[in-house]
Amino acid sequence: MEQAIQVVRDALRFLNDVGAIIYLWVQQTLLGFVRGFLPDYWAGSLVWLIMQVIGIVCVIALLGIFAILFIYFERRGVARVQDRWGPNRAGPWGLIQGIADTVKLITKEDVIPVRADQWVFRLAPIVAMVPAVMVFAVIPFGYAKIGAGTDALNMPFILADLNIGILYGVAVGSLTTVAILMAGWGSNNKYSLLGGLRSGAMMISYEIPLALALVSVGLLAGSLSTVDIVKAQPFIKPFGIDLFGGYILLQPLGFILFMMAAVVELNRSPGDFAAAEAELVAGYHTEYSGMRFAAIYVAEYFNAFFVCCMATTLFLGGWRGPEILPSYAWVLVKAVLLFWCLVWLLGTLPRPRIDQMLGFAWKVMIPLALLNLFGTALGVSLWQAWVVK
Amino acid sequence: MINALRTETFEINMGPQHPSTHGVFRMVLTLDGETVVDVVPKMGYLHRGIEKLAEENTYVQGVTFTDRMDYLSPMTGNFPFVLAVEKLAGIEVPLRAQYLRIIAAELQRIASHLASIGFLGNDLGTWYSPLMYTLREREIILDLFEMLCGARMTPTYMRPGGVSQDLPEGFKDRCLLFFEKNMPRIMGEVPALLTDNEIVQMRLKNVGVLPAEKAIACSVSGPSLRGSGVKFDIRKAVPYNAYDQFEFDIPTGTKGDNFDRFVVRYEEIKQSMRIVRQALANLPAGPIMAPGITRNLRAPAGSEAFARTEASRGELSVYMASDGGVAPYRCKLRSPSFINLTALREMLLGSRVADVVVTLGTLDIVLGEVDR
Amino acid sequence: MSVDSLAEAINQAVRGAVVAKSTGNMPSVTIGAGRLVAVCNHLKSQMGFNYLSSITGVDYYDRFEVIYHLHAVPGSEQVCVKVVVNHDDPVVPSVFNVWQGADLQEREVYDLMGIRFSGHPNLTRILMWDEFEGHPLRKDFGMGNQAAWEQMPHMPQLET
Amino acid sequence: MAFGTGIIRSMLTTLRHAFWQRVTVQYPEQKRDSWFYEAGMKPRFRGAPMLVMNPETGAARCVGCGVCVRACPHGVIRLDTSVNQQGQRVVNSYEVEICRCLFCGMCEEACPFGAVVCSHEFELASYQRYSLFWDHRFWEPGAIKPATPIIALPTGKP
Repeated sequence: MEQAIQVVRDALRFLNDVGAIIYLWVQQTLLGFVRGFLPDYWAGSLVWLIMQVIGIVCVIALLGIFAILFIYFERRGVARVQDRWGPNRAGPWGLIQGIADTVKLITKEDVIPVRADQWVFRLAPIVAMVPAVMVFAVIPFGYAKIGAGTDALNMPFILADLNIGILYGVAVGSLTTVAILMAGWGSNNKYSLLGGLRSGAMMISYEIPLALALVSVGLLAGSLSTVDIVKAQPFIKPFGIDLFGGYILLQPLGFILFMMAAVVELNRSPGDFAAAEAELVAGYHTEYSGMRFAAIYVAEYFNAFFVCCMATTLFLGGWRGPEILPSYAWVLVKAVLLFWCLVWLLGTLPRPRIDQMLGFAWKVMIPLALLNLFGTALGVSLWQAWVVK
Repeated sequence: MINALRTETFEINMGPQHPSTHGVFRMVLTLDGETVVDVVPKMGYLHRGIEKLAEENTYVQGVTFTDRMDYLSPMTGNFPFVLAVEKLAGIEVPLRAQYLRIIAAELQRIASHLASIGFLGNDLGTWYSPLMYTLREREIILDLFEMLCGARMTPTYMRPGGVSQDLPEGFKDRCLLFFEKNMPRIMGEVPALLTDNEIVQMRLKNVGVLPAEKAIACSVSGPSLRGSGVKFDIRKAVPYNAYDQFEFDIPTGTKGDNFDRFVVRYEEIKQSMRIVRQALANLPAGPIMAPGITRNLRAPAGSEAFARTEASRGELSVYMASDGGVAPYRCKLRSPSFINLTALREMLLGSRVADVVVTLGTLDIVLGEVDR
Repeated sequence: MSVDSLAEAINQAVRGAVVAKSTGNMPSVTIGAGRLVAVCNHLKSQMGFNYLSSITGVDYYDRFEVIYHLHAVPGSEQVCVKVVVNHDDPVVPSVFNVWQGADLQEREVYDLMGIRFSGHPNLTRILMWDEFEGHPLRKDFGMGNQAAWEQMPHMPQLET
Repeated sequence: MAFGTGIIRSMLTTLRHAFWQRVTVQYPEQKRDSWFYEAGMKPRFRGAPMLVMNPETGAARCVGCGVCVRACPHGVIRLDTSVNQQGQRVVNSYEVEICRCLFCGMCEEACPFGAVVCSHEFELASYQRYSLFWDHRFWEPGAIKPATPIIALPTGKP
């Protein structure tokens, strides 16, 4: 019995570490190869560069798959809420639907309106796509500890463990609005223009509570690095297992504010003012078709995935969890659960009017976020003054 | 410096191809930012000349066209046409047929209001959830119609002199089962999803206000008029067929805003259920067709008739004049959706773009009826 | 309300307005076209017919009849007012200033029947498109042979 | 009631639906398998009008009186008859332009011999327009043009 548990534990451990082991193996092999003709310092830099490129390619490839799966998941989820089936024809349970849609969109004619602002119109999908991918640099997808004792190697699965990770995420993430404004303006369509301007107005309002909610988290952790924040989060640990925890215990209001602001920032119903279907036809992407539409559409799901991952990292304890699943699986499970909540919201709530929603941001959410920040600051300083000394 | 900031209004075409104009309806909106400055409704994209077609076809054949007018409530579309023919030709309709007509019309009213509530949810931006729930129950009413007369959307059930077919076996039980099993569920879900939801109240209350005097002056009818607080229902004011034998209330609103109109529709579903229950309980025996009705029905020359009914969307009336032939000499269809649009401009001025679609949704027009 | 008392009341207010009267489904009076607005004002303000149910135009080859169905909301009184105009140049004064509900209805009658309503603020076509010629609900408007079957261009090759 | 309770109630409503039975019918596999009633068409369903077979001769029961042609509101039916040497009226062609049919059932009601009924056939979509012009004359194997089908009486039709 003991032995069996040990075997399972080892297997899980291997499953968790396999990525890191491969990574180290490739790194060492490359290093050995490159050292043959380059001085040590240059060889290290070159290998680091190569490894980063490999990592970026892997993340982007996985993101593509996850975006398609998220689209499928959302359509099935909304259908479930509405007593429908959703896509169930392409492949088993309709799993291939996303790929079929992608192929369709890629092969469709790319229509560009004659009177459109050509450059802005063509650039907008790219501008939407780039920050949507860039933000994933600071998401820790997992964690592995290779070796034991003092020379154990801590390896978070993260592309760039920036010490300003949160700031980077918020700053780059809000660039998406530029793309929406570009798409809205470039389409030379009044519905698109309204959608783009709405998006700008919402960004100005909702970026503030979003950022304020994150500042509280940074304050608690004493760091803006996402890896440090995950490590700093409190967990309830019966039997020495990280069972449940995260900053959601200390920052429930911050979490709710973050998610509410994120729904609006993401342009997802009930906050989809920029693309309000009932009012503005399709808002800023009315005129887009084919590949360009696909880029804008997929970028939205990248952003949704990013926000779910960010909330997981900052509030739900990131990769940490009982070791029945590998660390990256915990990140995914939590992110998908959060995404299900977004889908649930989408299937339920009507869209408030934009002026009501702007008023809500300024009159309710920002004061609440400030209050939350103030309370957190007070708590932290008291804690440090009396408990930590 | 402030003066240098010049702003301009701009025009935007809402429709004819737009997800929330409920068909091929076009509004030329003049917007100042998001505020509506002017509205010019344009219709006619679905004009099929049903009045002219009715003049070309016999009295019996004309019923088929009234199905296609208000395609969300064809049974109530049939009603005034056959009433006008009966008035014109002086036909006495058997009581059983009158009851069957009322059962069909009231079931249709339930179906139509359910669809209206669901589509309003869609206009508000709920991703089809209320629509799916209400259409689920509406499907069953359409199934009942299929049992009754063989068609779901275009029943042609009422005929001059009566109805085409008697109640099929098991209809009554299924209808009552539907009322007991399904209707309470949806009647509980609509308040939970929409009426009590604060976002919906924020969106609907004090928007698209239509005061009572304005509503009467603009000839607005149906739930839109009652939402403004006018207790006027043709079923009570000028009872037709056996409607004076039924007990039901007229729900009214107070302010005439979108919320009132929405709630009036919801309450009318309950009243329609009351009527159908009474009709099914007291259904008299007898023939379903007046004797001596042939396909070449003729009315005395020079006679004229004006039949007024309360359809799902308001007063649907038919003016019919005869020249003694087999077809009406003139058949005018007074459609509620069309005339309710008279008040649209005043209701929309000063509201936002998002309110335009919602106000249009609570006004509940059907373009097949607007353009005829 | 009986048709006689209605006619009497109208005649008292607007002298000699009622040209003819009849009882069909509802009391109905025929009014000279020139006095229509005065009669309608009286009906609305003094007799409480505040609701214009419908406006109908009928083409009788030699003349047009314009029929106004009125209702006293929220009661159950209803009356019918008719105006007869000649066929060559049908002009009826608009009742838009009495009941605003006449707006779209008069436009519809103008569009389909070709009766002009003098004094209407925006008398343009409403159901037919602006370039359309003729008025489809007139009896002399040609229907063509629309009931005949369409000939399909590819049928002859198939049949051989 | 505090602000937000209504929103939470609606959230719970949709959450409850997430665990309910789905109601949509998977059309080509499942036909009108309504979850409320038993499966299948209602007996009175009005589909495409079709001629009824005379069980003795196997030919159409139609005698070519033309009542249905006059009863039809849209002029969908076209009938061509002639008189044969015995002095009997013979139906040369009975054509139904199914794309304009209203499915109102007037022809079925008008027919004094029960020779034309609204069948339960409703899947009438087609890639070729000519296949929507049903013609009795072409009712033979391998005909290019589809015929106005001659059917045995559908079950349940009164």
